[in-house]
Amino acid sequence: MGGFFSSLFSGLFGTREMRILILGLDGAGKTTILYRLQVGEVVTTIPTIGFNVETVTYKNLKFQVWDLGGQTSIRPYWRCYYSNTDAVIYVVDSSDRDRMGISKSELVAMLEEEELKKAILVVFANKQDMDQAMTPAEVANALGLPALKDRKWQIFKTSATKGTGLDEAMEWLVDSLKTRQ
Amino acid sequence: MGGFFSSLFSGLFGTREMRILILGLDGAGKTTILYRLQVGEVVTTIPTIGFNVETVTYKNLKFQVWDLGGQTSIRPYWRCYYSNTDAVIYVVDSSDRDRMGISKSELVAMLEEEELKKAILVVFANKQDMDQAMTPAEVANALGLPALKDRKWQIFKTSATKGTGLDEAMEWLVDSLKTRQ
Amino acid sequence: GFNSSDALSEATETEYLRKVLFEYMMGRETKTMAKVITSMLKFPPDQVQKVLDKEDSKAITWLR
Amino acid sequence: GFNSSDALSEATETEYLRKVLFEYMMGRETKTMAKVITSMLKFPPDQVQKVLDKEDSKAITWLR
Ligand SMILES: Nc1nc2c(ncn2[C@@H]2O[C@H](COP(=O)(O)OP(=O)(O)OP(=O)(O)O)[C@@H](O)[C@H]2O)c(=O)[nH]1
Ligand SMILES: Nc1nc2c(ncn2[C@@H]2O[C@H](COP(=O)(O)OP(=O)(O)OP(=O)(O)O)[C@@H](O)[C@H]2O)c(=O)[nH]1
Ligand SMILES: [Mg+2]
Ligand SMILES: [Mg+2]
Repeated sequence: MGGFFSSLFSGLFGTREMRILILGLDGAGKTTILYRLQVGEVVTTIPTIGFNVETVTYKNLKFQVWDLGGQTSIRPYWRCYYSNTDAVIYVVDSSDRDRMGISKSELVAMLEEEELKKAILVVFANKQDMDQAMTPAEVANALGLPALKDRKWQIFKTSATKGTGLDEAMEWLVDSLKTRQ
Repeated sequence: MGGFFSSLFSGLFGTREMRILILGLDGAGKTTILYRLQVGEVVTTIPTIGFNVETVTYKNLKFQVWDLGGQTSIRPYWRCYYSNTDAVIYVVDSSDRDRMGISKSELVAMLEEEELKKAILVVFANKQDMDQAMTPAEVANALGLPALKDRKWQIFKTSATKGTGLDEAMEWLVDSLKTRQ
Repeated sequence: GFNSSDALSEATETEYLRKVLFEYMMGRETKTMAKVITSMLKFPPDQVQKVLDKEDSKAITWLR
Repeated sequence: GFNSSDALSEATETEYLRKVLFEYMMGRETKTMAKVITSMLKFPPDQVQKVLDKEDSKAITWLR
């Protein structure tokens, strides 16, 4: 009966859009990634003071994707957006070794939030095209990912400007969302 | 026919409440006056950062009375409240000789606003109980009232704390509102 | 304005904004409150217009 | 927060608030925007609750 009513419900209202947040420090490449995913192109960005929200369709799944500004003074408000979030894309500038520690603390604080308990985590080790870029394994260690408990997560190497690695990451995300209990 | 429909309209919706603003510098006695008018008592006030709005019934007329905070930094926002205003009660601390000039400039700026073109003006020369209080005639001159053009106005001496002068002033206001073209 | 450097008047403005916003969010006299909010935060003119138009369209829905 | 003395981050916060308020006033994702607004302006907890309850009651009206 539950199954009947729930399929009636999704028939009437359409499948619920998945809600995805793109988070990470300022300059990590979040906005570049959002529009890569949506229109398949590199757009010129300015620092996001606020947010961008777009509908992205991928493999017949509809996502409402929120790209939140990452500057220090507005990071405290990320938490206002957590409710009903299915997945977080956490973007790291792999060449920004100095701020890897800050990136880790923001990630840790985020994952402690009750509202994100069931959210899937995909880390984009971005800017892999740069010479000084840390490898995905190095980034994973710097962020403390191997120590995560009760969290479905994966890391991918990406270059938002070159467009590499994004497909692979999104494919994993879609599969993970589909096979979620 | 117009008469029939308009009386049907006011029958259905009740007579429109008159909208009155109480304006004047900080500390002039605006909030004290509002609650004198509404509940007939002297209340303890703190500086109004924001506004108070109350429904006051006087001689079968219903007024929506807005008392706006008068501190320097929030005075620029008085103008946001002007639309559809029937009358302004402008309150002056008659003992505050030093700021009579500022009180005048705020009044002049207010009266220049298009949205208040048809509003009736009642000036309360308040705090008449104080020794140093200027007389109503002195206040009127200091505010430049005699020079006003195309404005229905009157000044009354009041003491909001003693409760003197308010009835007379409100009576004039009600009559003026009723006999407006 | 909000760029004022006087700390005291800035605290007053923030408290005033909070009060007006609360009234707006609770649905009271929203058009007047919208004017104060957009004025305090120096919204660009085109955004002010959009916000006020939106308020007017809300009012019409009520009358229907 | 809004009491920060750093002028640069204050300008950023004001711009952010303006953006979020505009979205709120245009009726977009109002519950999320309400959380940001009440958080930025440090509304007292009881007022935050009232604002969020109001948002929930709006949502219920839509579903009817
Ligand atoms: N070399 C390189 N540059 C990139 C890459 N991704 C983004 N960028 C550049 O990094 C800069 C910042 O990118 P944004 O997308 O604006 O960064 P953001 O994370 O949205 O930053 P905030 O909005 O401030 O939080 C831009 O100049 C991008 O072109 C990448 O993979 N490689
Ligand atoms: N002596 C005397 N004191 C008065 C009179 N009217 C008001 N006061 C006092 O003046 C002080 C300021 O009065 P309020 O009514 O708070 O002034 P306000 O105009 O509302 O001031 P803001 O809210 O800051 O704009 C209070 O202490 C009042 O009791 C009066 O007629 N005589
Ligand atoms: Mg951005
Ligand atoms: Mg007052």
